[in-house]
Amino acid sequence: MEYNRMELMICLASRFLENNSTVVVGTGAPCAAAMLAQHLHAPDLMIMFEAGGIGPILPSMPISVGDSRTFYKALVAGSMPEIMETCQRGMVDYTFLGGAQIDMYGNINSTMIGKDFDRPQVRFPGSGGANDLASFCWRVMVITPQDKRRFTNDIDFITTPGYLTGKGAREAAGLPPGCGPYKVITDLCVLGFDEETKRMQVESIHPGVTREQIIENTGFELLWSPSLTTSEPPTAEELRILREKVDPYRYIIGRS
Amino acid sequence: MEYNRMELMICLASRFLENNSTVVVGTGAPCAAAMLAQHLHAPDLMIMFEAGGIGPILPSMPISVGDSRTFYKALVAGSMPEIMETCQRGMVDYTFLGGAQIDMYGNINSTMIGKDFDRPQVRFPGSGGANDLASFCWRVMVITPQDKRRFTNDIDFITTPGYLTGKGAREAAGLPPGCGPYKVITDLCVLGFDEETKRMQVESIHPGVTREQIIENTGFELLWSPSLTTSEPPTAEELRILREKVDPYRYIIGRS
Amino acid sequence: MEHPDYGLKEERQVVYRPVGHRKLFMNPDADAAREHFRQKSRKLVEKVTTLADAISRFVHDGDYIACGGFGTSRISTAAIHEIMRQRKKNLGFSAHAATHDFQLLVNGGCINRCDVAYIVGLEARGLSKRARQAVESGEVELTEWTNAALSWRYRAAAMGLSFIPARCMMGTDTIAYSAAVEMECPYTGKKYVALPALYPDVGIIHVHRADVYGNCQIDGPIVSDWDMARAAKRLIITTERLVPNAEIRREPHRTVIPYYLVDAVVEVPYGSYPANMPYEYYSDEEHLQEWLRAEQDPETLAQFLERNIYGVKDFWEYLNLNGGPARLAELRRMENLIEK
Amino acid sequence: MEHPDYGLKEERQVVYRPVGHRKLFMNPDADAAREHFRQKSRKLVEKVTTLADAISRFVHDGDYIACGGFGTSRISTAAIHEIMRQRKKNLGFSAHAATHDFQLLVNGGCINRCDVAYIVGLEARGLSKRARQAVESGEVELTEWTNAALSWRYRAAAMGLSFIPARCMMGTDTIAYSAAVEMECPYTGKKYVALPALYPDVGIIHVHRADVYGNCQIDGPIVSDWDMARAAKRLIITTERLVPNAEIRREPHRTVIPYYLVDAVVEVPYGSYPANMPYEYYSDEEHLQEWLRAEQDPETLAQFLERNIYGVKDFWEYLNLNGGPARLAELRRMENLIEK
Repeated sequence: MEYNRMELMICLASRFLENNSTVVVGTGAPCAAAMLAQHLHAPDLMIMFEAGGIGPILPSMPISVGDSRTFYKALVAGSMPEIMETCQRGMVDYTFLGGAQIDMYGNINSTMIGKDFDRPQVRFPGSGGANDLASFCWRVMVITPQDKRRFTNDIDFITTPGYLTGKGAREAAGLPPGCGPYKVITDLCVLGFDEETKRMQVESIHPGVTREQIIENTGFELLWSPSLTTSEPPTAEELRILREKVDPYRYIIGRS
Repeated sequence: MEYNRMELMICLASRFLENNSTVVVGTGAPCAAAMLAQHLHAPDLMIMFEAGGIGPILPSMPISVGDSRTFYKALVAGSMPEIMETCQRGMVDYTFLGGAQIDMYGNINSTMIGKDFDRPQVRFPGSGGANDLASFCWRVMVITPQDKRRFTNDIDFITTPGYLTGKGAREAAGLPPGCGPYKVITDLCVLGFDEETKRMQVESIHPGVTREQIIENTGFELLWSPSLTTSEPPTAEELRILREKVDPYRYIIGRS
Repeated sequence: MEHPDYGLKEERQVVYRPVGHRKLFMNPDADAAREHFRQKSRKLVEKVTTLADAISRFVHDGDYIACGGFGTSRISTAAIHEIMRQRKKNLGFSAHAATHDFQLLVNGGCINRCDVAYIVGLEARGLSKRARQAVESGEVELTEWTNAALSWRYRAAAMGLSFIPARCMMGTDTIAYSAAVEMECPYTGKKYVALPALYPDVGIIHVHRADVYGNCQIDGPIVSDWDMARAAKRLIITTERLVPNAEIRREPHRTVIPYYLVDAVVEVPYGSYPANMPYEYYSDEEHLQEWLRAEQDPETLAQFLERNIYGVKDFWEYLNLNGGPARLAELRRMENLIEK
Repeated sequence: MEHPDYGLKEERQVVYRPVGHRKLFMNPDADAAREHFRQKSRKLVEKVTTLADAISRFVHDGDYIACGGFGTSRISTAAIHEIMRQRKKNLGFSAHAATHDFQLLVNGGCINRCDVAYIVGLEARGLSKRARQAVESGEVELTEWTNAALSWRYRAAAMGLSFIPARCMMGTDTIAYSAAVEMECPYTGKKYVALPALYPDVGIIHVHRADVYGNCQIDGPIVSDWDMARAAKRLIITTERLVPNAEIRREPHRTVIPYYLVDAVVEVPYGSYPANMPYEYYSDEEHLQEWLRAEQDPETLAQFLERNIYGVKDFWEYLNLNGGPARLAELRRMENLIEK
């Protein structure tokens, strides 16, 4: 069955979300992945939005993390501190992040390109809640296209903590132990993090993609999982649900 | 007109409550004083209760600081932290306290009698919110009968801060500046606090009471205001409202 | 145009001073709490059970418990009776504006240590003789705090912290008999009390409405229950009534306690009696006076406890013993200010 | 039975380290705030006025302001337009999940410094070219924070503190470009960020219902407005509708903002347009795209601003220019998921 790279990333991401777990999502691909998971293997995945919505029955894709869709028939329409404190307390399993740059430890830049903070070449929105969520949620996931500019160790600004400088660095910096980047899902492969070095390692390569392509599109040296596999492509069922129920207007999957 | 000492204390206390100010009250005499003030000179006195009630239209005397009367047709039925934080933020003008012992700096004991904390002679309820309210509210008032046992510098336990050891002591201890004990209304006199020493000083003597009686019933040396007066007895109007509207069943004024 | 900068510019050496010398009963460490919360189920599953089951599964001897409500308002009397009936022992207790709940737990011989803001009194009603004895004899070990301090200790835990600053207690014996530390503000240099987070083992809260999963609504003052529900490692809900999940979803901004905080839901109409349940029933002042009177004499008290707590099968029986539906209807009228 | 003691037993020397090197724009001192709040009126008086009057009396050039809601949800667009129309200058701004509000204030040339969590973007809709320019050119001076950090800075102020601990930002450039201090927990010795309290000069919040005194109800997520309303020294309320005081008193547990926090109340139906007002109307995505498009060219932008903001008398005129009642009815249907 045909699928585009956005559809592939969303399907792969959704499979990592366990049933009966909690996830804070934003708009776009992460929300689509969570909704897809709910329709398939994780009907009781509890979706939370930063502005305060918890457990909505999502009637459609929200445009904003605060819009009315995010608490439609929800269990709670709470507050931003409530969500952030639930994360800080250790009650949130997953979150999704994106950014302009990511390094081999999963540190993310969503603040600026350039070396002078007062005169950046390009300014992005900044942390929003990303830094908070990455500091507190147990398993941080990233959905992003992969290229050399984006996957770089020459990161201009660490907005959001990955493993910082490697094993033990989060804890040394004062961040709560035991959490951090979990999976990075790109248009080329799925990456995890090596237990010893906390460096990014390729876990599965998408069908039709070569190792060389991945290396060419990465600005740092990658590790390769000893149990490297080929990514399981989206099933017909996944694609059907994604296209018919999750994103019928192709807001997200049409972007590919 | 005849009146008992409880009626006298309530009427005198109510006169100190300015209109358009905020007051946290408990049950009993303080609540009666606040209600009386509302009926007379301070219709927009904003009454708050520690459990979360703000601005109720009190249908009768509450029995508990948390009972339904405390938020009957109220503006807010909030939370205890909300009230305490409103106080800590400096938005509450008055509060009323009581206790088993009070010293010349207005420090109050409502915890225990005895010298051994683990085996007190008598245990009282403890601070409740008294310590908090006395730490944060701008003007702290006390309504209490006066006797040598109760008005003593040999205080067994400072539950609640008055001026601690004198001028500047609250600030040195870290308490917010500018607040502290304001008036102590007893069955013998009204006491304030000398600006220089922060010691208790008699400001007005109740009709029919002598200086000697006051001295005999006080365990420490009192100061006497240079502008010492006689307390203005309850007016007929005050007594009528107190008896007919505020406490028709004589729950409080019947205790005298 | 230049604007002032209020930031700290240089490193500063400061001292943390333990000014409170009593025992800190509970571990304030946020990471230990995170490990617990990591394991806690987020499963949207029916949690409705009986009080007997809820108390036996979630309250263990030696646990530290916290009760919701305020004094004689919206406390979970039914759950506390069951704790007494199951003869739970060596419990720790957070006595945040405690009155009848503390009185009950002491009468049951259930607690041996207590963080205190308010104990032994029943507000304007008088003092509990038995509760007073227990404290005066050293039967219950105390550490002093204040109502605000205990509220904020819950708040710190609800936020996932190990401490929170406050400005109360300073300069008094209350702080000397607490377990608090004095510190200063990094920005202003002013003195603060650092309050340790309080993560109770078990929280017990009586609510107006809950669904079978544990999503709860409360009417009237929330007191400190928003924070306490989040601070507690396990949470038992008793509710006036179970409602369909759709009722929760109809007004999601009314949800005070989300289901994932909750371990057990028990429907106990009148579960706060003889306390006051806002909008439902007023406190039974006569019965509360009976309690105070019974405590005057040990033998009377033993009989009273046997009759009201130990000798009854469940809370319905207790309600029936004390006037049953007729009395409850009366208390409902009193609550709603309707003359008999 | 002996219980562990988790308290601090000995004095400990620690270091407060200023790890954030940017400017702390606002004074976090709680005593200065208390002095202000001491003076603030508690009078239960009618505060209903016009937007023109509210903004001119309570927002002064150089003030630091905070806006309620989240991104394009429940922001007070009407109040921000009026700030632009009155050509307010040199404002500071707390950009807590800011989107269209930040875009507007930059387009108005109103702000010159900003505490940042989220700026220049309109979430999934794209980026504001003008907002980006303003930041890239240094026109607006920035100090970095996060959404949670700004929420908690309001919380600290709402609690009457000068700081509050948190566990975010650590180890990143976000903290390096903040004005935060690193400290440690007095009980556990673990590292914490001390966040400085944020007491904005002016808060502006759009609500569903308010009475003439300023008692307010909000439906849907409160975002950070509970705390921000309490943190702000002055507070301007715009409301979808004014309701009788009796409606507030009927459900006092619904009051999110009590009157004594409020300085002005302005009834502005659709006051959040083109943002989303929960249960009332959905965001006008087409008009928001118009904004983004207009910013592509300076001349177009000038005309667009003249047409929509500077050239109109009031917010009604703006609404009429952009579809008026028909469009608003459409947005209401969209909000309620009713197909046209």
